[in-house]
Amino acid sequence: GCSINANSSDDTSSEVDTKVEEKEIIKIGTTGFFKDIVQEAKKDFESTSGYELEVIVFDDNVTPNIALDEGSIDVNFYQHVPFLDAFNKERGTNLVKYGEKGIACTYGIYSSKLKSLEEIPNGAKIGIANDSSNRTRGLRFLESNGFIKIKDGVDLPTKLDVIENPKNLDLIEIDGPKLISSMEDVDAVVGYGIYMLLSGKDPKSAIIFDNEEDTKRYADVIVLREDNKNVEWVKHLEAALTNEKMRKYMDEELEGAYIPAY
Amino acid sequence: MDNNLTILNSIIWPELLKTFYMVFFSTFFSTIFGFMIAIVLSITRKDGLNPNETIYKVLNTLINVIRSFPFIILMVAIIPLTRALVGTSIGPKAAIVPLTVVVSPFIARLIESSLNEVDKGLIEAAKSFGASNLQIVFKVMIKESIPLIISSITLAIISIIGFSSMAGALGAGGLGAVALTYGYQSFNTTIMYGTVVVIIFIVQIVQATGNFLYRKLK
Amino acid sequence: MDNNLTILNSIIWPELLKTFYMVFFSTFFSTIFGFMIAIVLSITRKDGLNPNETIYKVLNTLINVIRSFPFIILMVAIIPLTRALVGTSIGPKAAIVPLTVVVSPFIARLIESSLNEVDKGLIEAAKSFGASNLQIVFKVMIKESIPLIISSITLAIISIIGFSSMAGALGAGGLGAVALTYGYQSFNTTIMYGTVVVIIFIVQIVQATGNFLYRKLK
Amino acid sequence: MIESINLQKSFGNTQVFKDINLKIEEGDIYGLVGRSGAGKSTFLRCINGLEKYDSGSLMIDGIEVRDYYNKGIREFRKNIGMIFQHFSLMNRKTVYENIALPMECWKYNKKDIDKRVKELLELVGLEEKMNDKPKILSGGQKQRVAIARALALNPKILLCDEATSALDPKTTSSILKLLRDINEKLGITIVVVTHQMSVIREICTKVGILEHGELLTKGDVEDIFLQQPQSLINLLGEEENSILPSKGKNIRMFYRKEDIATNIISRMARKSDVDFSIVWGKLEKYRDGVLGSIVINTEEENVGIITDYLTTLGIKWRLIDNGQ
Amino acid sequence: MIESINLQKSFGNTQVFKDINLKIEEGDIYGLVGRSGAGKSTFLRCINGLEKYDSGSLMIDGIEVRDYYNKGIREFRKNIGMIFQHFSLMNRKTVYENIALPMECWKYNKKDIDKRVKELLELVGLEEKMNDKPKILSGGQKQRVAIARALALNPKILLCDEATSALDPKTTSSILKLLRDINEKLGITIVVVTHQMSVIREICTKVGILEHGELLTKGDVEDIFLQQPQSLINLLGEEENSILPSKGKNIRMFYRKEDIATNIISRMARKSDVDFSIVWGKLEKYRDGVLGSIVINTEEENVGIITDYLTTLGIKWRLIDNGQ
Ligand SMILES: Nc1ncnc2c1ncn2[C@@H]1O[C@H](COP(=O)(O)OP(=O)(O)OP(=O)(O)O)[C@@H](O)[C@H]1O
Ligand SMILES: Nc1ncnc2c1ncn2[C@@H]1O[C@H](COP(=O)(O)OP(=O)(O)OP(=O)(O)O)[C@@H](O)[C@H]1O
Ligand SMILES: [Mg+2]
Ligand SMILES: [Mg+2]
Repeated sequence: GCSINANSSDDTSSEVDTKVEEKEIIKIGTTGFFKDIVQEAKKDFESTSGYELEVIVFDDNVTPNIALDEGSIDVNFYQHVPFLDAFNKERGTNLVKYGEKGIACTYGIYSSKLKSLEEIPNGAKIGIANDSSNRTRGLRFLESNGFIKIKDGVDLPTKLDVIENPKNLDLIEIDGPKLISSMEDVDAVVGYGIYMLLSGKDPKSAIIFDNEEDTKRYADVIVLREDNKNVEWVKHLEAALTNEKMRKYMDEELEGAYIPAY
Repeated sequence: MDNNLTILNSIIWPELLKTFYMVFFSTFFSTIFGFMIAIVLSITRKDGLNPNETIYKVLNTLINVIRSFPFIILMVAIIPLTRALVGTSIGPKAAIVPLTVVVSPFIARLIESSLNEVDKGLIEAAKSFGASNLQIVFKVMIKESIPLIISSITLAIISIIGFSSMAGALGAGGLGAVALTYGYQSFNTTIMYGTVVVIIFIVQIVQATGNFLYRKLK
Repeated sequence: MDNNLTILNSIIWPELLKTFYMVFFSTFFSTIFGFMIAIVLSITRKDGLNPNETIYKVLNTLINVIRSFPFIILMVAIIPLTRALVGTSIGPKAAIVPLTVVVSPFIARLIESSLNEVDKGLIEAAKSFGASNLQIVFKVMIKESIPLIISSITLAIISIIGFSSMAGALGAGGLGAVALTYGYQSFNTTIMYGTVVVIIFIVQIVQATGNFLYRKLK
Repeated sequence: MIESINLQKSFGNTQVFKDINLKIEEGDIYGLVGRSGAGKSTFLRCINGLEKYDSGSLMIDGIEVRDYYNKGIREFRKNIGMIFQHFSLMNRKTVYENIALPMECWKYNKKDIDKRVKELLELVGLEEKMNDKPKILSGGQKQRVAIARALALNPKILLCDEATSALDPKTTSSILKLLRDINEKLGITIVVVTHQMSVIREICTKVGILEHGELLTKGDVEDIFLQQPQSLINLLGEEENSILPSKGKNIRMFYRKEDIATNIISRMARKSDVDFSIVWGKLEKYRDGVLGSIVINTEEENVGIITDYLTTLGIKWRLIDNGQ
Repeated sequence: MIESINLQKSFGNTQVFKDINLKIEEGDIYGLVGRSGAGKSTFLRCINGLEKYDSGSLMIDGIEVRDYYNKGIREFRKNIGMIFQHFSLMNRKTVYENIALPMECWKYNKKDIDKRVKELLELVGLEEKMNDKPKILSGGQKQRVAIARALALNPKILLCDEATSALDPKTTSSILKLLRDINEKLGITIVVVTHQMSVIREICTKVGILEHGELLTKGDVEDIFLQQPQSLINLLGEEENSILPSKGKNIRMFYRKEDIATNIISRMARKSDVDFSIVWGKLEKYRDGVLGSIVINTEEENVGIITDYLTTLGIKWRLIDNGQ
């Protein structure tokens, strides 16, 4: 299949007289986190926009942007703004977020051993995600809670950018979903509520949650190529992703893991 | 649970087809390339039919370079190539390119060692009636080591099935990717193990076919 | 850039050590297990020294089951085992377990096909003076196929290096994981290609050593 | 010692053994000959159980070979050395290690192994090649390693499948002498498969000719060679016919050991007073003497005189049909 | 045709060829004999360039073998068939395909290949085994496949390395007849390496004995066998000595082709009027007749009479030292 740009106009092929034209396809890239939500929005989008939505699930946080940039997909929905900015800056791309609305994920420190922040001992083992987008969030979270200090001016910090670590925390980078199964092996993990929810644990059991402002700041947004930023259909997409129905879906099905940022 | 089974049911078929598609074509191409590389390697190696240290070293290094890349990095690094070849960098079709790139050297190595095992006496016999180097390779060395090559390709196909699960990074789908994104990342054990069971079946079939051919050809 | 190089410098050593650690021990264990499995397979196969369909089928299936798991799923699936063996499910030590589990069947298959290639005449000769099955395996089959086995283990070590980069998922670190998380994920090409270059060196050394031993033993 | 009764074996549709009956006594050196593809190697392989037979009985020391599978096939084989037609040497072991292997498998101690290997190396004349791999050996050298290996465990039965085919005559003699020595000194039983009739003559006590899956002709070596049964002629071809003179008559007379030194020819020449030429002869060395036949050519009218003379001396003769 | 001058070759420290000089004319059937490990196979392999020589010259048709490497070694080898000592058959090809392979490599068309293969199969008597793999063939059957393959391309030179060692006497004869036929009809040159002296006698025109890296003894087959030079004795061993009667004297007399039918023995018996026995004999078939030696035993006092008589007849003789 081709993207919408490629075959939207000037189609003078023999199909011209076929009245029942195939619906044009919008390709949206997403990742494991948001595939259910995008699927949920698909129906609304298709009925309001008249396009068909093809959902492509990437098992990686970088490739959806690469695919978008090169035109293999038309839009993606999986990343937060800090990550988008870093991507644009580092790879010299011009991807833009659409609108101000998004969906945020609850975030916090979970532990099967400790009950409060104070109990975190010196030299504690803390699991953080190993992908850049979520590691960034984890480190920043630890920073805002006063555990560490990160070098200035780093967009996507890593362990190496930690310049102060008074409690001598042992930060261990672990694959996101695997954080949950590692909880027994570390003192605490910094991660998403959704993981707790999906693995049958209570997403609300965090020792401490990210503050609301940061949660919103890390809300995930619709991203387009710049030359596409004014297309018509994206409005419908935004609507479908951020309507009341979606709010209800998140409340009921994904309780405590996603927060509408709209 | 019941719901999960329904989901599983509804995705297994299309994803199975994608897996087949990726595995089939990458096996096809990487076998061809693997053979070509292996042949050049075994001709140009020190005790080969036409030793050529430069060619051998270049190819040998190239293979090692490719095999040194973590697969995901390789996939991304060769996106320009992928796009040039298949017009897109995502989807099952695009996945064929990195799968081929990563498995070709693997097959090449396996075939190379199979070819090296061929009895030197046979090669001499072929030389004695004036067979050309290529004839020696095709009519003697490959022919004689076919059983071992069959085992190697069987091994490679199963590796391709393994690698194809990582092709999820290219949005290629397939059973492995589903097992990861819908199963593992979603903590959905029904889907996770359900798809793995299907993969087990495929692997069993591939292996049984390989063993059968091996025994047949031995 | 300069800054990146400094970073690169500061992490290469410790991560290289972790890679060595993981690769060394998983090679060690998976070679042992691979050998054991291969020996049992080749003894119990249809035309083996002591055919036993049940044992062969069970082992054969087990291998295929393990090889069917996408590596990351396997890592998660065997966490209880890992924890039981090394006391934790994260870190380089923990990574050795899934690496061994995934590579043992791979080595087993390679060694199995090497053993199957041994001239039946030699096995008969050994039988003729009353060698026991185990003696035939160790003193004849393995001895005769050592060069091919060396190639196989070389191939396996390089595969382990590849798999070890995925062991980053267990917080095991190592060069591959650094290439992925600090390089690829963080769009830091210096670190990404810097570490890959180091991996290339390691792979080259492994391959050269393998080739050398092969030639020596051939 | 080795006895086969109605032994049958087929490979797929082709029956190799129709009905083999033979008996090899302890201490025999039994020669087994037959055309290429007759089943000689297969028979040897049945003896030590490397090949299974379909029906009939094959007994070693009174026990059915197939029963050994359950009671100690290893011990059984330990006592049966075999020299393989294609040598079957380990390519990756040195000559020394190849010869040592059987002893290693039977856990001999290092010193004993070393002693025995060196002894064997000397016996087959390969001391210098001790540390070489078989790959670089000449054909005959490989064969000698195979011989040494088969002897390593001092077997009670030795199966030799073309054990000297790649050896020069002198080396062959010395190997044959060796085989005969161990046969005599240690009383081991030897089964010799060969295409070299000289080997049969030199060391075998008995010989059997395998033809069409059966072993119809068998007996003492000298008898068989003297009698020249059809199956022997089938095997050897009647080569001489083509070069016997076509003039006159050709008479083949058979010598026995005891006739050798009795001046038959010279006395006959004088007594019968007829001229004749010796046109063909095979006086060959057997285990313990010379034995063979001579073809004399003479004018037609002398035939009666000569044959009468031979008959009175008790010497076997036969008129050769020279196809005219 | 094939000429080697001061040919030298070493493997590591062991010198295989010290100084080989030989000349094989077109149409010769040249026999190369020597002890196991003497370097016969190596010499053959030098002829078709499978092995390189160190120094000296080896020329085929006037061109140095090592020069062929640059100008068409393939064409060169096409004209040189080789039967390998270890057969070197492709295990995974059938008998038919093995024989067809050389022709396939030279892009003969299918029909021609089929015709030629069937012809060759008949020649070596393997029509029935056409579709079998070498693995299940008997030793001699494998060897016959190797022979057929070497003949497939109608080579101008045929190198036979122990080409009949695994064959029964009759099959050997028929193969030798075949070799001689193609030698005579097509004029091809054949180099025969063998340990079977009967093979040398039956088909070779010339023979060379390779000893200690040199080829000092060479010449017409009959001459060499009659003269029994030391190097031949080294090769064959003087086997008969041990079984000659120790009583009396043993005289070896040499027959030449032309002496065969001249009633020597009978006439001598009557003329000299002394008794003697024929105690040993080797009257053997050569290419074109019978040739050989007979040992007669007689009382000491008769020796003079007999030897005088032989001398007058121009027959060579030699008194054998029976070591007393
Ligand atoms: N495994 C097998 N499968 C089918 N046929 C076989 C097998 N082994 C041997 N044969 C056939 O059985 C026959 C006898 O073979 P065998 O090797 O015993 O002959 P042989 O008497 O030793 O001959 P040679 O003197 O040529 O070595 C041959 O025709 C051979 O092709
Ligand atoms: N590649 C090699 N490396 C070292 N030594 C070798 C090599 N090939 C042959 N030789 C040695 O060279 C000598 C001559 O070998 P060759 O095979 O020519 O002997 P041959 O005359 O054919 O003996 P046979 O009659 O036993 O076949 C032997 O001693 C052998 O061990
Ligand atoms: Mg045989
Ligand atoms: Mg030789």
